Amino acid sequence: MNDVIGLAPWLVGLPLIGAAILLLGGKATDRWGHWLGVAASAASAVIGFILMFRMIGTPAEERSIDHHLWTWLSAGGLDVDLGIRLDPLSLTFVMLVTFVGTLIHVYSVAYMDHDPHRRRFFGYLNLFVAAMLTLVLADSYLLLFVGWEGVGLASYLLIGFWDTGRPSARENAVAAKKAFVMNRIGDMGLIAAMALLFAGTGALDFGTTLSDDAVGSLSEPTATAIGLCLLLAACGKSAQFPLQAWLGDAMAGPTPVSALIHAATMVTAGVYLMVRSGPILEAAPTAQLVVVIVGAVTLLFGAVVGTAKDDIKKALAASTMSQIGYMMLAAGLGPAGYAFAIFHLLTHGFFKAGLFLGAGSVMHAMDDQTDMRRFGGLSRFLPITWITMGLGWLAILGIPPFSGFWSKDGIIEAAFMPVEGQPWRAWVFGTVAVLGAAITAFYMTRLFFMTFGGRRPRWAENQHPHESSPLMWWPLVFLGVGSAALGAVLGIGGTFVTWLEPVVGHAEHHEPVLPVPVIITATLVVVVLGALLAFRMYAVSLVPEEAPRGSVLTRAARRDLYQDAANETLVLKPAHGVARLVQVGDRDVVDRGWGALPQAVSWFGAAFRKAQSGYVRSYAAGMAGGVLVIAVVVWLVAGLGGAQ
Amino acid sequence: MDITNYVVLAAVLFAIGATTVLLRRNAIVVFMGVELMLNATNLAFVTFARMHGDLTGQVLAFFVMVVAAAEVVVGLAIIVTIFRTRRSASVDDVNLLRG
Amino acid sequence: MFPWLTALIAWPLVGAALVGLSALGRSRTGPASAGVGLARPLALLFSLVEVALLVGAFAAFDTGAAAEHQLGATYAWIPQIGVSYAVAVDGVGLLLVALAVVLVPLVLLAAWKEQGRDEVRLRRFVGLVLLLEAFMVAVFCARDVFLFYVLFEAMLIPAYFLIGGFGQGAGRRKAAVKFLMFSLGGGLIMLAAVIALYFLGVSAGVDPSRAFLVDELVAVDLGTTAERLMFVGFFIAFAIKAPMVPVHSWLPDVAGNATPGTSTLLICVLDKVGTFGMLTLCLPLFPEASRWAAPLVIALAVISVLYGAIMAIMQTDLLRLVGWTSVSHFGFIILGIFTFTPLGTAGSSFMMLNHGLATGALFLVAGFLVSRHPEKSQKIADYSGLRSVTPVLAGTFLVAGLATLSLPGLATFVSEIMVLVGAFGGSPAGSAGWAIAAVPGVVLAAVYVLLTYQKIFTGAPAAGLEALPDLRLRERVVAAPLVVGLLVLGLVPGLALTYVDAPAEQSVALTTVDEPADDATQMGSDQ
Amino acid sequence: MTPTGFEISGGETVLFWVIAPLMVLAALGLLFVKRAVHAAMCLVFVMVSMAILYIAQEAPFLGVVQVVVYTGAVMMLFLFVLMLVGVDASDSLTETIRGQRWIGLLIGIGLAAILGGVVANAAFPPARGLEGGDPGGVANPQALARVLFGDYVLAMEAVGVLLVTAAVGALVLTHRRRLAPKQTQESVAEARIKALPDGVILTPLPSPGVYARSNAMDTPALGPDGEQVPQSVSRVLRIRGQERPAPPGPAVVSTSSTRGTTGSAPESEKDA
Repeated sequence: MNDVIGLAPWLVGLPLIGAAILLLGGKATDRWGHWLGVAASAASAVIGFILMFRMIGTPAEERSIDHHLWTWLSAGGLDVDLGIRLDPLSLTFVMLVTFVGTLIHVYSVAYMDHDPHRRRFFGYLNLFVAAMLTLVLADSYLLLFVGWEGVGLASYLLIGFWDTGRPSARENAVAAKKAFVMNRIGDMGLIAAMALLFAGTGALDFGTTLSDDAVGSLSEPTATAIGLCLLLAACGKSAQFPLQAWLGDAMAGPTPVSALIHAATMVTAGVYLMVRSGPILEAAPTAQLVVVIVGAVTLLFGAVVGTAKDDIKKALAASTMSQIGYMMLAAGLGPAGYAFAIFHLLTHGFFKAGLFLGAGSVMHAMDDQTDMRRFGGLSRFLPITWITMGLGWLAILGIPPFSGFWSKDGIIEAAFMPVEGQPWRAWVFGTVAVLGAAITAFYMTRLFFMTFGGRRPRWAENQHPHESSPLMWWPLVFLGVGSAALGAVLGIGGTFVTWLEPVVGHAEHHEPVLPVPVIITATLVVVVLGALLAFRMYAVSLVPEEAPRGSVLTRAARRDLYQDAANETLVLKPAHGVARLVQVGDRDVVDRGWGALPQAVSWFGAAFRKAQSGYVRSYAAGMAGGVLVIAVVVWLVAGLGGAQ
Repeated sequence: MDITNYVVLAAVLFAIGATTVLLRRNAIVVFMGVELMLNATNLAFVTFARMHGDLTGQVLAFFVMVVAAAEVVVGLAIIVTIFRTRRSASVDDVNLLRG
Repeated sequence: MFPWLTALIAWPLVGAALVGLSALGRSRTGPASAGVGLARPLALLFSLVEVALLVGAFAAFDTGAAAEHQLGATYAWIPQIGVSYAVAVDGVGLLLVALAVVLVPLVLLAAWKEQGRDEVRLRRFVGLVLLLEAFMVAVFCARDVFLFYVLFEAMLIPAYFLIGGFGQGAGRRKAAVKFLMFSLGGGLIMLAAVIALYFLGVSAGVDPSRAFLVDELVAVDLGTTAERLMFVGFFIAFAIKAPMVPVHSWLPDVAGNATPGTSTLLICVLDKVGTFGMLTLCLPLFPEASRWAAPLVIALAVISVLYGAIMAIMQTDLLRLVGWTSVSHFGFIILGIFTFTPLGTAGSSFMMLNHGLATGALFLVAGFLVSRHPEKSQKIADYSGLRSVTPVLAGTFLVAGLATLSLPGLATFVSEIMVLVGAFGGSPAGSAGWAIAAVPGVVLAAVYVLLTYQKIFTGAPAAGLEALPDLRLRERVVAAPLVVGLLVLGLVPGLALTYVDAPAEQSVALTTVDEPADDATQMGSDQ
Repeated sequence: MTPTGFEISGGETVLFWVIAPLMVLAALGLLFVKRAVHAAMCLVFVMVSMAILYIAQEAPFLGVVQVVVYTGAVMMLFLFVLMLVGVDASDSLTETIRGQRWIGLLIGIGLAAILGGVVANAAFPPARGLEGGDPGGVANPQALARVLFGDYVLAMEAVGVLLVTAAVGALVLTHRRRLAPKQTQESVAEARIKALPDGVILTPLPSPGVYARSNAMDTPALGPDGEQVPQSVSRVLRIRGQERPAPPGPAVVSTSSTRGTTGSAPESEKDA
């Protein structure tokens, strides 16, 4: 293993160099720039494969390697090295990021073919890959934060990629800013967590802070505070309640971006953070409970929103939010859930990326139309897209043997695990997880059949849908295969769980409150029911081209359960009021207060100016009077002095 | 008689001279007030010389006279010059110092 | 040994004199007068040779003993009252000298075309800039309180003329007077403290012929009340310069009215005298009083952080906005200094450098932007959609802006996180709470930077701005060193931290002498 | 006066008490007389009296110098300047600056009081007299000369320089640069003829009283047209308001011709 560890820095380095060349190179790189981007990403993927195969070849207890690069900062008692931590968890992410990332790079070559700024797009994509790999490979919270904000930056740049020269340019820019700022709110949590960690353990690297000694030295309130701060960070990055509002708007970016960043990789970084920080969370049961609650709430929130969205990308975004809710829920369940959280993250990365790219392919075919009410009957025209998206659909529904089944089922089982002293938890969260699966089945089926099903197309005028170029559908095929088979490959026999054990620890086996077969069966039943309901509503009956008014719940879901209105009322308006207050205060109190000083001086000056009559005799009188006063004073003082 | 009477006389004359400076408007009379003050000082010097038996007082008085003479020369020249340009010898007419 | 510091101080003075003298007897008018071509290259040459001198000074500096004041020279100046010409730098001082020396050629280059063909103004401008450089370098080197005070006030002269004489805004004269009044007011209070320091020092047994030397005065026990009073005297002067809420009012006006180059020198370098003074004079001379005042200072610093950021968000004028961001950042610097942790203090020292680079870049790039506008408008609302018109300018602006919001990977992040983490473990009462209260500053920073970027660079290009030229080579040369510096220091902050770490440890050690042991346990680093 | 004991003789006492009140009175005249010339005369009186007091106080040299320098030179200079400047409204005793009179008086009285008080309360050493302090017993002028040209020779020289400088300074100050070409008889005549249309009289102004019936300086001349020519009366008289209108008719002329000057003076003073 040690002979190839030197390659690890190049995982990050190659995409970074690619990004630098593409962004600084200017128009000279326009012609071949996109291929450079693909090559950089692919090279990273190759390195990732090499590392992973070597890792598999090493004994389980040697699978965590910290590779020191250079001392990053060392001052005032804080010593942080710039280093890489290679272990099964980070390598899993490396594989996901580089492999899916490369596929999406390839896809983008065709998807962005007509965009004059394709080179810049690939520069940003490479930047994202580099930042994401920094995030997952970091061996300290501080370096993780670099990647954390780096992906935020890349996300900002890519959401706002079309921020000029289009009618929607300003909205795209606003969406990008919204994403970054909401992420920053989460980042506050990470900064605070680092401050707490440093105060508590005196270090920020994983090796020290996550060791048993360090975690053991933290008091429970401290650990809870750290856990909650980390959760805040994860909420921001992973669009979890209450920081979920940016994800829907983030769909303003090009579709490959949505697939890579806002579905497969970046948004799952929060889950990674939770799993990585497992030891701390385990020391803070309250924080864990909050994590689970946040996951459960978001799970339902996203699912409900997903049922009402007509925009195909926004529906998928809501689905992403909901699926990450599952992962979050699992991450809050302790070692029993970590492996399934990551497993679901992995399979979700494949099938959701496939679904998004499929959506991109559909949009490509339909002149960038995203309204599903204007689709319908596309299966004949886009057969490859139809099949690959169908695989993704089955996977997300959790139909065995597709990959979603293996991971999601694990999470649902884990949710039903009893917790000592809190018997209600297993029932509540287990039920929520099953309910979520049912709603997921409903909205995904709705999405699938509104797009591909139905006999009567509801297209706009002059639409001639056609299958995309091979550059676009080959990635779809790869992802479709992944969606279908990955779960089974890794899930049967617990291969993946064992693989992750060196990192997340071995979970003691408990029995769920219900027998496992019962859970599986119940889940499948509600999923099929949900899917059938959607099939009846959107495939059998006709879909209206204009959205019906719908019930109160539908209208609320369409407006993201009023998340923006809530933010506006609860945060933005008060904040703006405070800002106005500060502004007025600065002008009228502080500035004017200081201004009063010279005003007073000039007022005195004006008063004294009157004495300057210009009449010599007045001045002489002044002098003589002064002499007189001095004489009197001297006399008095001398008299007093004489008296003593 | 006490020799200090001379000093008191000097003080009174000095005060009258000062008052003249303050009250009269004619520059020449103002100047005379200054001269009166100088003379009063001289009287005090001479008296003190006698009182202490030291001639330095008289020497000082002598110097005061000389300086006063020089001052008168220049001062009167200034008055004449001002009169030439402004046709007035009133000190109140020269109020260029007004702030 | 070669007197590096004296050379660094004297060389720009020579340059200023030469440029100033050669201005004599030249005609003001005349088309394409030959003189325009001479003053700028001459000044640039001087500032570049100064950079070379700086390299020499760095080579002569022993980083292993960065806490010591090195490269020193001490000569009696006014022996009757014990005033000396004493110069020496520790690591922090050296970095700030470097900041001043590096920014000057960039500012000269950025202002290359600013004065048009008006030869007299041009000469005056470059002469004043060089003069200011000499004073700035000197003030960071001064090790004599009196000398420090003299330079502290002398800097106002070129600064005043630079603000009042060359700004773009209509209110520049008023801003210059405001700046001068605030600074003089603070200086006056400081003067009283300086004089008191002399008398108390002498009566406490300091050699009267060396009575103003910081090194002599450090050991003096001044008595609690006197120490606190003098601390307040010094601190107010430094807080005005820094600028800290509520004595910040002069800064936005100056930033909005001065030329970007002036603002860069003024806010990015000259104002550092405030925080530098707090670190190298207030803390060592008045350790007990510093501890006494720390809770209030920290509170004000955190208020500055949030206040400056909120005001920045509300601004409509681009350059004023940049000015307000500095209020926010100076709040962080002061916060770090007064938490008395090695980490926070080192972070603050590092941040002084980084803020200079980041805000300097932002000021200069904003200046490039404004200079392109047909009416030289500074109103943010007058711009729109420029990313498609001037992509390189937009990119540079974004990088500078990201540095201002402390994006990880850039140097500003390292220092900000050091300050925050250090402040969290700080020893003054309540500093952990204040540190947490300062954290929302990072969100507000994101809002003001990205909101500005969004308004200026995205959407459809505004009418009349569709054909603006992109960054020229000269402007790229100005921006590149700053951006590269921020990146390199972000990835290898050790380059700078070696200079600030030991002084920070020493400074904290000095302030903890009085009350041993008990606060050490609060510091995370000791566990 | 004996060298050992010092006592003011009775004669000196009498002299002092006669002269001192007169001096104060004369000094007050400086304050209260209207005309500058009168004030100058008052001052001359004060100075001469002071010379007498100097001589009485064993300073014969200074007494002489006082008479020569002050009364002889300085006051003459004052009178010359008064002559040059003439009289104008500044002689008036009405106060133009509000409050100045009371402030001035207050300050004057205050000064007198405080100086007097200081003198009265001061503890002087017993007076010694000059003979007692000069062991050589040299008479005053010689002893003074010895001090002046001995200890104070440098100051003496400096004062000499000062005097010369003052004299030169006065010359420079009063010197007037010629701004226009020098006026000759010819140019004056030409200018007058040129100004004839503006009503300027071609001939030299008539002397006062020339064509008048009463031959007096204060009566304006009558022009050939029988109108009065006010310019013919001296400016000083005009400012003081002492001119007298020419009598209207021939009948009056014969009666007032001889007593004109003496009779008019008190009248005009009443006017002012």
